[in-house]
Amino acid sequence: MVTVRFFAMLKGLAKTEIKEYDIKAPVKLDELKSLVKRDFPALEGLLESRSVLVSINQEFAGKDAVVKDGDEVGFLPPFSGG
Amino acid sequence: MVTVRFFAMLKGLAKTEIKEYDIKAPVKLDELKSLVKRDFPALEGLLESRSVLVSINQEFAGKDAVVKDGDEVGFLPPFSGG
Amino acid sequence: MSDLVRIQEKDFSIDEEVRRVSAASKGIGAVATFLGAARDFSKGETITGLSFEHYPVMAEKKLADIRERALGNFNIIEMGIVHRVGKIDIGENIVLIVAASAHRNDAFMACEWAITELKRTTPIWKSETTSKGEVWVSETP
Amino acid sequence: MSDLVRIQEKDFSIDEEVRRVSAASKGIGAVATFLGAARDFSKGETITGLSFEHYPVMAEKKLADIRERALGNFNIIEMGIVHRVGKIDIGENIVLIVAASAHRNDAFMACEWAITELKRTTPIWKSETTSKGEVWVSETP
Repeated sequence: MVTVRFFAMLKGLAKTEIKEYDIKAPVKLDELKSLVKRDFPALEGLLESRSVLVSINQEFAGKDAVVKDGDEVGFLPPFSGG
Repeated sequence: MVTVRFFAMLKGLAKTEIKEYDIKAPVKLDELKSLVKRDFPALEGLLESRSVLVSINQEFAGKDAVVKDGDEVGFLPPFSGG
Repeated sequence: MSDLVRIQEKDFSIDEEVRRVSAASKGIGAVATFLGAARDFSKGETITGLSFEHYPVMAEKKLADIRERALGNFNIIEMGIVHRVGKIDIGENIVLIVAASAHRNDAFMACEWAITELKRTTPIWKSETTSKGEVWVSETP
Repeated sequence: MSDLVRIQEKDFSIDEEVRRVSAASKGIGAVATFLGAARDFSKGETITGLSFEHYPVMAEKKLADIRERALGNFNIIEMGIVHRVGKIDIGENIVLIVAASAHRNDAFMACEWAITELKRTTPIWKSETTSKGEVWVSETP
Protein backbone atom coordinates (compact mmCIF):
# COMPACT_ATOMS: atom_id res chain seq x y z
CA MET A 1 0.00 0.00 0.00
CA VAL A 2 1.24 3.50 -0.87
CA THR A 3 -0.45 6.45 0.81
CA VAL A 4 -0.71 9.67 -1.21
CA ARG A 5 -1.34 12.92 0.64
CA PHE A 6 -2.57 16.18 -0.84
CA PHE A 7 -2.08 19.60 0.76
CA ALA A 8 -3.53 23.10 0.50
CA MET A 9 -5.12 23.78 -2.92
CA LEU A 10 -4.29 20.26 -4.12
CA LYS A 11 -6.42 18.89 -1.32
CA GLY A 12 -9.25 21.21 -2.34
CA LEU A 13 -9.00 20.29 -6.01
CA ALA A 14 -8.71 16.55 -5.29
CA LYS A 15 -11.61 16.85 -2.83
CA THR A 16 -9.71 14.50 -0.54
CA GLU A 17 -6.69 14.58 1.69
CA ILE A 18 -5.55 11.01 1.31
CA LYS A 19 -5.67 8.35 -1.41
CA GLU A 20 -4.27 4.87 -1.01
CA TYR A 21 -2.84 2.83 -3.86
CA ASP A 22 -2.47 -0.90 -3.69
CA ILE A 23 1.15 -0.99 -4.82
CA LYS A 24 3.27 -3.98 -3.87
CA ALA A 25 6.32 -4.01 -6.14
CA PRO A 26 8.41 -0.80 -6.31
CA VAL A 27 7.29 1.65 -9.04
CA LYS A 28 8.82 4.81 -10.41
CA LEU A 29 7.44 8.06 -8.99
CA ASP A 30 6.32 8.94 -12.53
CA GLU A 31 4.13 5.85 -12.68
CA LEU A 32 2.46 6.76 -9.41
CA LYS A 33 1.96 10.29 -10.73
CA SER A 34 0.16 8.89 -13.77
CA LEU A 35 -2.20 6.95 -11.53
CA VAL A 36 -2.89 10.07 -9.49
CA LYS A 37 -3.53 12.16 -12.60
CA ARG A 38 -5.94 9.51 -13.89
CA ASP A 39 -7.88 9.51 -10.61
CA PHE A 40 -7.74 13.29 -10.11
CA PRO A 41 -7.87 14.99 -13.51
CA ALA A 42 -8.16 18.42 -11.83
CA LEU A 43 -4.56 18.01 -10.58
CA GLU A 44 -3.03 17.18 -13.95
CA GLY A 45 -1.53 20.58 -14.78
CA LEU A 46 -0.26 21.15 -11.25
CA LEU A 47 1.41 17.75 -10.90
CA GLU A 48 3.32 18.43 -14.11
CA SER A 49 4.47 21.86 -13.00
CA ARG A 50 7.84 22.34 -11.38
CA SER A 51 6.26 24.32 -8.58
CA VAL A 52 4.65 21.25 -6.98
CA LEU A 53 7.27 19.29 -5.06
CA VAL A 54 7.01 15.66 -4.05
CA SER A 55 8.05 14.03 -0.80
CA ILE A 56 8.52 10.36 -0.01
CA ASN A 57 8.32 9.52 3.68
CA GLN A 58 8.59 13.21 4.64
CA GLU A 59 11.73 13.89 2.61
CA PHE A 60 11.92 15.72 -0.71
CA ALA A 61 12.09 13.26 -3.61
CA GLY A 62 13.68 13.74 -7.02
CA LYS A 63 12.18 12.91 -10.42
CA ASP A 64 13.80 9.50 -10.55
CA ALA A 65 12.68 8.37 -7.12
CA VAL A 66 11.14 4.97 -6.61
CA VAL A 67 8.03 4.36 -4.51
CA LYS A 68 7.57 1.11 -2.64
CA ASP A 69 5.05 -0.64 -0.44
CA GLY A 70 4.48 1.25 2.81
CA ASP A 71 5.70 4.63 1.53
CA GLU A 72 3.88 7.90 2.11
CA VAL A 73 4.01 10.25 -0.88
CA GLY A 74 3.16 13.93 -0.44
CA PHE A 75 2.26 16.34 -3.22
CA LEU A 76 3.35 19.73 -1.98
CA PRO A 77 2.21 22.97 -3.63
CA PRO A 78 4.41 26.07 -3.17
CA PHE A 79 4.98 26.76 0.50
CA SER A 80 3.63 29.94 2.06
CA GLY A 81 4.65 29.70 5.67
CA GLY A 82 6.49 32.40 7.58
CA MET B 1 28.25 80.87 33.70
CA VAL B 2 29.21 77.88 31.57
CA THR B 3 28.64 74.42 33.02
CA VAL B 4 31.12 71.73 32.01
CA ARG B 5 30.11 68.08 32.46
CA PHE B 6 32.40 65.05 32.50
CA PHE B 7 31.29 61.48 31.79
CA ALA B 8 32.54 57.93 32.36
CA MET B 9 36.36 57.79 32.71
CA LEU B 10 36.64 61.56 32.31
CA LYS B 11 34.51 61.97 35.41
CA GLY B 12 36.73 59.51 37.26
CA LEU B 13 39.94 61.23 36.17
CA ALA B 14 38.59 64.72 36.88
CA LYS B 15 37.26 63.48 40.23
CA THR B 16 34.16 65.56 39.59
CA GLU B 17 31.09 65.47 37.41
CA ILE B 18 30.54 69.17 36.97
CA LYS B 19 32.71 72.27 36.86
CA GLU B 20 31.34 75.78 36.40
CA TYR B 21 33.22 78.57 34.65
CA ASP B 22 32.35 82.20 35.13
CA ILE B 23 32.24 83.06 31.43
CA LYS B 24 30.18 86.05 30.33
CA ALA B 25 31.33 87.02 26.82
CA PRO B 26 31.32 84.26 24.18
CA VAL B 27 34.60 82.31 23.93
CA LYS B 28 35.87 79.77 21.47
CA LEU B 29 35.51 76.15 22.49
CA ASP B 30 39.31 75.87 22.33
CA GLU B 31 39.68 78.56 24.97
CA LEU B 32 37.30 76.74 27.28
CA LYS B 33 39.25 73.54 26.66
CA SER B 34 42.46 75.28 27.76
CA LEU B 35 40.80 76.33 31.01
CA VAL B 36 39.61 72.76 31.58
CA LYS B 37 43.06 71.33 30.86
CA ARG B 38 44.60 73.78 33.28
CA ASP B 39 42.17 72.79 36.03
CA PHE B 40 42.26 69.05 35.28
CA PRO B 41 45.74 68.11 34.06
CA ALA B 42 44.79 64.41 34.08
CA LEU B 43 42.40 65.09 31.17
CA GLU B 44 44.91 66.84 28.93
CA GLY B 45 45.73 63.94 26.60
CA LEU B 46 42.13 62.84 26.30
CA LEU B 47 40.73 66.29 25.55
CA GLU B 48 43.22 66.62 22.71
CA SER B 49 42.36 63.22 21.22
CA ARG B 50 39.82 62.90 18.45
CA SER B 51 38.01 60.18 20.33
CA VAL B 52 36.58 62.53 22.92
CA LEU B 53 33.63 64.44 21.44
CA VAL B 54 32.23 67.68 22.73
CA SER B 55 28.60 68.72 23.04
CA ILE B 56 27.13 72.16 23.59
CA ASN B 57 23.63 72.16 25.01
CA GLN B 58 23.25 68.44 24.27
CA GLU B 59 24.22 68.70 20.60
CA PHE B 60 27.54 67.67 19.09
CA ALA B 61 29.81 70.68 18.63
CA GLY B 62 32.56 71.15 16.04
CA LYS B 63 36.08 72.47 16.62
CA ASP B 64 35.13 76.04 15.79
CA ALA B 65 32.10 76.22 18.06
CA VAL B 66 31.60 79.16 20.38
CA VAL B 67 30.53 78.84 24.00
CA LYS B 68 28.43 81.50 25.64
CA ASP B 69 26.92 82.36 28.99
CA GLY B 70 24.36 79.75 30.07
CA ASP B 71 25.70 76.96 27.86
CA GLU B 72 26.26 73.41 29.05
CA VAL B 73 29.37 71.80 27.57
CA GLY B 74 29.81 68.02 27.72
CA PHE B 75 33.09 66.14 27.27
CA LEU B 76 32.11 62.76 25.90
CA PRO B 77 34.52 59.81 25.83
CA PRO B 78 33.87 57.04 23.25
CA PHE B 79 30.36 55.66 23.61
CA SER B 80 29.84 52.08 24.65
CA GLY B 81 26.07 51.70 24.77
CA GLY B 82 24.14 48.95 23.05
CA MET C 1 16.37 20.32 21.59
CA SER C 2 12.82 19.70 20.44
CA ASP C 3 11.31 22.51 22.53
CA LEU C 4 13.47 25.06 20.71
CA VAL C 5 11.79 24.16 17.42
CA ARG C 6 8.02 23.83 17.45
CA ILE C 7 4.84 23.97 15.41
CA GLN C 8 1.83 24.74 17.54
CA GLU C 9 -1.68 26.20 17.43
CA LYS C 10 -1.42 28.41 20.47
CA ASP C 11 0.25 31.80 20.60
CA PHE C 12 3.79 32.22 21.90
CA SER C 13 5.61 34.83 23.98
CA ILE C 14 8.75 36.38 22.50
CA ASP C 15 10.20 36.92 25.99
CA GLU C 16 9.70 33.26 26.80
CA GLU C 17 11.25 32.03 23.54
CA VAL C 18 14.23 34.37 23.94
CA ARG C 19 14.71 33.08 27.49
CA ARG C 20 14.57 29.49 26.24
CA VAL C 21 17.27 30.21 23.64
CA SER C 22 19.37 32.36 25.97
CA ALA C 23 19.50 29.60 28.56
CA ALA C 24 22.10 27.94 26.31
CA SER C 25 24.96 30.19 27.46
CA LYS C 26 25.91 33.26 29.48
CA GLY C 27 28.17 34.22 26.60
CA ILE C 28 25.15 35.39 24.58
CA GLY C 29 25.39 39.13 24.00
CA ALA C 30 23.22 39.57 20.91
CA VAL C 31 19.80 38.18 20.10
CA ALA C 32 18.20 38.91 16.74
CA THR C 33 14.59 37.91 16.31
CA PHE C 34 12.18 37.90 13.42
CA LEU C 35 8.46 37.95 14.11
CA GLY C 36 6.00 37.39 11.29
CA ALA C 37 2.57 38.83 12.07
CA ALA C 38 -0.80 38.63 10.32
CA ARG C 39 -1.28 41.71 8.12
CA ASP C 40 -4.70 42.99 7.10
CA PHE C 41 -3.71 43.56 3.50
CA SER C 42 -2.11 41.53 0.73
CA LYS C 43 -1.92 42.14 -3.03
CA GLY C 44 -4.68 44.72 -2.98
CA GLU C 45 -7.09 42.59 -0.94
CA THR C 46 -8.31 43.27 2.58
CA ILE C 47 -7.75 40.20 4.70
CA THR C 48 -9.97 39.39 7.66
CA GLY C 49 -8.20 36.25 8.84
CA LEU C 50 -5.54 33.67 8.10
CA SER C 51 -5.18 29.96 8.50
CA PHE C 52 -2.07 27.81 8.28
CA GLU C 53 -1.80 24.11 7.49
CA HIS C 54 1.36 22.03 7.73
CA TYR C 55 2.56 18.58 6.79
CA PRO C 56 3.06 17.05 10.24
CA VAL C 57 6.39 15.36 10.93
CA MET C 58 7.91 16.72 7.70
CA ALA C 59 7.46 20.39 8.66
CA GLU C 60 8.92 19.79 12.13
CA LYS C 61 11.83 17.91 10.52
CA LYS C 62 12.53 20.80 8.15
CA LEU C 63 12.54 23.34 11.00
CA ALA C 64 14.89 21.18 13.07
CA ASP C 65 17.07 20.92 10.00
CA ILE C 66 17.18 24.73 9.60
CA ARG C 67 18.32 25.10 13.22
CA GLU C 68 21.03 22.43 12.74
CA ARG C 69 22.32 24.07 9.57
CA ALA C 70 22.24 27.51 11.18
CA LEU C 71 24.33 26.24 14.11
CA GLY C 72 26.74 24.62 11.66
CA ASN C 73 27.13 27.51 9.26
CA PHE C 74 26.89 30.67 11.33
CA ASN C 75 28.78 31.75 14.41
CA ILE C 76 25.73 31.56 16.65
CA ILE C 77 25.27 29.93 20.03
CA GLU C 78 21.64 28.83 19.77
CA MET C 79 18.52 29.21 17.62
CA GLY C 80 14.81 28.77 18.26
CA ILE C 81 11.98 28.54 15.73
CA VAL C 82 8.23 28.53 16.44
CA HIS C 83 5.51 28.52 13.79
CA ARG C 84 1.80 28.62 14.52
CA VAL C 85 -0.81 26.71 12.54
CA GLY C 86 -4.61 26.82 12.50
CA LYS C 87 -6.70 30.00 12.52
CA ILE C 88 -4.84 33.25 13.14
CA ASP C 89 -6.48 36.65 13.55
CA ILE C 90 -5.16 39.89 12.07
CA GLY C 91 -2.39 41.33 14.20
CA GLU C 92 -1.55 38.00 15.80
CA ASN C 93 1.86 36.31 15.80
CA ILE C 94 2.58 33.72 13.09
CA VAL C 95 6.24 32.79 13.28
CA LEU C 96 9.27 33.60 15.40
CA ILE C 97 12.97 33.03 14.72
CA VAL C 98 15.42 33.69 17.57
CA ALA C 99 19.16 33.71 16.81
CA ALA C 100 21.58 34.22 19.70
CA SER C 101 25.31 34.87 19.44
CA ALA C 102 28.18 36.68 21.08
CA HIS C 103 28.17 39.51 18.52
CA ARG C 104 25.32 41.02 16.60
CA ASN C 105 26.32 40.47 12.97
CA ASP C 106 26.23 36.70 13.38
CA ALA C 107 22.79 36.82 15.00
CA PHE C 108 21.32 39.04 12.28
CA MET C 109 22.76 36.92 9.46
CA ALA C 110 21.55 33.63 10.89
CA CYS C 111 18.10 35.06 11.65
CA GLU C 112 17.59 36.41 8.12
CA TRP C 113 18.87 33.20 6.58
CA ALA C 114 16.59 31.05 8.74
CA ILE C 115 13.36 32.88 7.90
CA THR C 116 14.21 32.80 4.19
CA GLU C 117 15.02 29.09 4.41
CA LEU C 118 11.82 28.42 6.35
CA LYS C 119 9.76 30.01 3.58
CA ARG C 120 11.65 28.01 0.97
CA THR C 121 11.79 24.54 2.50
CA THR C 122 9.09 24.06 5.13
CA PRO C 123 5.78 22.47 4.08
CA ILE C 124 3.44 25.04 5.60
CA TRP C 125 0.61 26.66 3.64
CA LYS C 126 -1.33 29.84 4.28
CA SER C 127 -4.91 30.55 3.35
CA GLU C 128 -6.31 34.06 3.50
CA THR C 129 -9.90 35.00 4.13
CA THR C 130 -10.94 37.95 1.98
CA SER C 131 -14.27 39.24 0.62
CA LYS C 132 -13.90 36.54 -2.05
CA GLY C 133 -13.77 33.79 0.56
CA GLU C 134 -10.87 31.66 1.72
CA VAL C 135 -8.01 31.23 -0.76
CA TRP C 136 -4.71 29.41 -0.57
CA VAL C 137 -1.70 31.65 -1.05
CA SER C 138 0.62 30.25 -3.66
CA GLU C 139 3.42 32.76 -3.41
CA THR C 140 5.41 34.08 -0.49
CA PRO C 141 6.15 37.79 -0.85
CA MET D 1 5.98 59.15 20.42
CA SER D 2 8.11 59.46 23.54
CA ASP D 3 7.08 56.07 24.95
CA LEU D 4 8.49 54.32 21.87
CA VAL D 5 11.97 55.65 22.68
CA ARG D 6 13.11 55.39 26.27
CA ILE D 7 16.06 55.20 28.62
CA GLN D 8 15.15 53.54 31.90
CA GLU D 9 16.63 51.64 34.83
CA LYS D 10 14.04 48.90 34.99
CA ASP D 11 13.90 45.85 32.75
CA PHE D 12 11.59 45.70 29.72
CA SER D 13 9.46 43.02 28.09
CA ILE D 14 10.07 42.31 24.41
CA ASP D 15 6.42 41.27 23.95
CA GLU D 16 5.27 44.58 25.42
CA GLU D 17 7.63 46.66 23.29
CA VAL D 18 6.66 44.77 20.13
CA ARG D 19 2.98 45.37 20.99
CA ARG D 20 3.64 49.06 21.51
CA VAL D 21 5.31 49.33 18.10
CA SER D 22 2.79 47.08 16.34
CA ALA D 23 -0.10 49.22 17.56
CA ALA D 24 0.92 51.68 14.82
CA SER D 25 -0.73 49.71 12.00
CA LYS D 26 -2.46 46.48 11.07
CA GLY D 27 -0.36 46.51 7.92
CA ILE D 28 2.68 45.34 9.91
CA GLY D 29 3.72 41.88 8.74
CA ALA D 30 7.36 41.75 9.78
CA VAL D 31 9.01 42.77 13.03
CA ALA D 32 12.78 42.52 13.39
CA THR D 33 14.19 43.03 16.85
CA PHE D 34 17.66 43.26 18.28
CA LEU D 35 18.24 42.51 21.93
CA GLY D 36 21.56 43.27 23.54
CA ALA D 37 22.18 41.20 26.67
CA ALA D 38 24.87 41.25 29.35
CA ARG D 39 27.55 38.65 28.55
CA ASP D 40 29.80 37.15 31.18
CA PHE D 41 32.92 37.52 29.10
CA SER D 42 34.71 40.28 27.20
CA LYS D 43 38.24 40.53 25.83
CA GLY D 44 39.48 37.62 27.90
CA GLU D 45 38.03 38.88 31.17
CA THR D 46 35.24 37.29 33.17
CA ILE D 47 32.60 39.89 33.90
CA THR D 48 30.44 39.73 37.00
CA GLY D 49 28.27 42.78 36.34
CA LEU D 50 27.71 45.82 34.16
CA SER D 51 26.66 49.36 34.74
CA PHE D 52 25.54 51.96 32.23
CA GLU D 53 25.61 55.74 32.52
CA HIS D 54 24.05 58.18 30.05
CA TYR D 55 24.00 61.88 29.39
CA PRO D 56 20.38 62.69 30.26
CA VAL D 57 18.40 64.70 27.68
CA MET D 58 21.14 64.29 25.04
CA ALA D 59 20.96 60.47 24.98
CA GLU D 60 17.15 60.54 24.73
CA LYS D 61 17.43 63.13 21.95
CA LYS D 62 19.86 60.95 20.00
CA LEU D 63 17.60 57.89 20.30
CA ALA D 64 14.57 59.89 19.14
CA ASP D 65 16.68 61.14 16.26
CA ILE D 66 17.62 57.55 15.26
CA ARG D 67 13.92 56.63 15.17
CA GLU D 68 13.09 59.69 13.05
CA ARG D 69 15.88 58.98 10.58
CA ALA D 70 14.93 55.29 10.40
CA LEU D 71 11.32 56.24 9.57
CA GLY D 72 12.58 58.68 6.95
CA ASN D 73 15.15 56.45 5.28
CA PHE D 74 13.77 52.91 5.45
CA ASN D 75 10.44 51.52 4.36
CA ILE D 76 9.32 50.77 7.89
CA ILE D 77 6.07 51.58 9.64
CA GLU D 78 7.30 52.14 13.19
CA MET D 79 10.37 51.75 15.39
CA GLY D 80 10.91 51.47 19.13
CA ILE D 81 14.16 51.80 21.09
CA VAL D 82 14.70 51.08 24.80
CA HIS D 83 18.06 51.24 26.57
CA ARG D 84 18.58 50.45 30.23
CA VAL D 85 20.99 52.30 32.51
CA GLY D 86 22.26 51.64 36.03
CA LYS D 87 23.39 48.25 37.31
CA ILE D 88 22.72 45.25 35.06
CA ASP D 89 23.39 41.63 36.00
CA ILE D 90 24.85 39.00 33.68
CA GLY D 91 22.17 37.59 31.39
CA GLU D 92 19.91 40.60 31.76
CA ASN D 93 18.55 42.75 28.94
CA ILE D 94 20.44 45.92 28.02
CA VAL D 95 18.95 47.33 24.84
CA LEU D 96 16.10 46.58 22.46
CA ILE D 97 15.46 47.82 18.93
CA VAL D 98 12.12 46.96 17.33
CA ALA D 99 11.60 47.67 13.62
CA ALA D 100 8.20 46.94 12.07
CA SER D 101 7.36 46.93 8.39
CA ALA D 102 5.16 45.27 5.79
CA HIS D 103 8.00 43.07 4.49
CA ARG D 104 10.94 41.59 6.29
CA ASN D 105 13.92 43.04 4.41
CA ASP D 106 12.98 46.57 5.40
CA ALA D 107 12.60 45.58 9.06
CA PHE D 108 15.98 43.80 9.18
CA MET D 109 17.82 46.65 7.46
CA ALA D 110 16.35 49.34 9.70
CA CYS D 111 16.98 47.27 12.83
CA GLU D 112 20.64 46.65 12.01
CA TRP D 113 21.18 50.26 11.04
CA ALA D 114 19.57 51.54 14.24
CA ILE D 115 21.69 49.47 16.65
CA THR D 116 24.86 50.45 14.80
CA GLU D 117 23.82 54.11 14.86
CA LEU D 118 22.94 53.86 18.55
CA LYS D 119 26.44 52.61 19.37
CA ARG D 120 27.94 55.38 17.24
CA THR D 121 25.94 58.43 18.29
CA THR D 122 24.30 57.94 21.67
CA PRO D 123 26.09 59.19 24.80
CA ILE D 124 25.83 56.02 26.87
CA TRP D 125 28.81 54.46 28.63
CA LYS D 126 29.33 50.96 29.95
CA SER D 127 31.47 49.92 32.89
CA GLU D 128 32.31 46.28 33.49
CA THR D 129 33.03 44.71 36.84
CA THR D 130 35.84 42.16 36.58
CA SER D 131 38.37 40.73 39.02
CA LYS D 132 40.34 43.95 38.45
CA GLY D 133 37.45 46.08 39.68
CA GLU D 134 35.09 48.33 37.76
CA VAL D 135 36.41 49.69 34.48
CA TRP D 136 34.88 51.90 31.82
CA VAL D 137 34.71 50.30 28.41
CA SER D 138 36.18 52.54 25.77
CA GLU D 139 35.43 50.49 22.71
CA THR D 140 32.28 48.92 21.37
CA PRO D 141 32.93 45.49 19.88
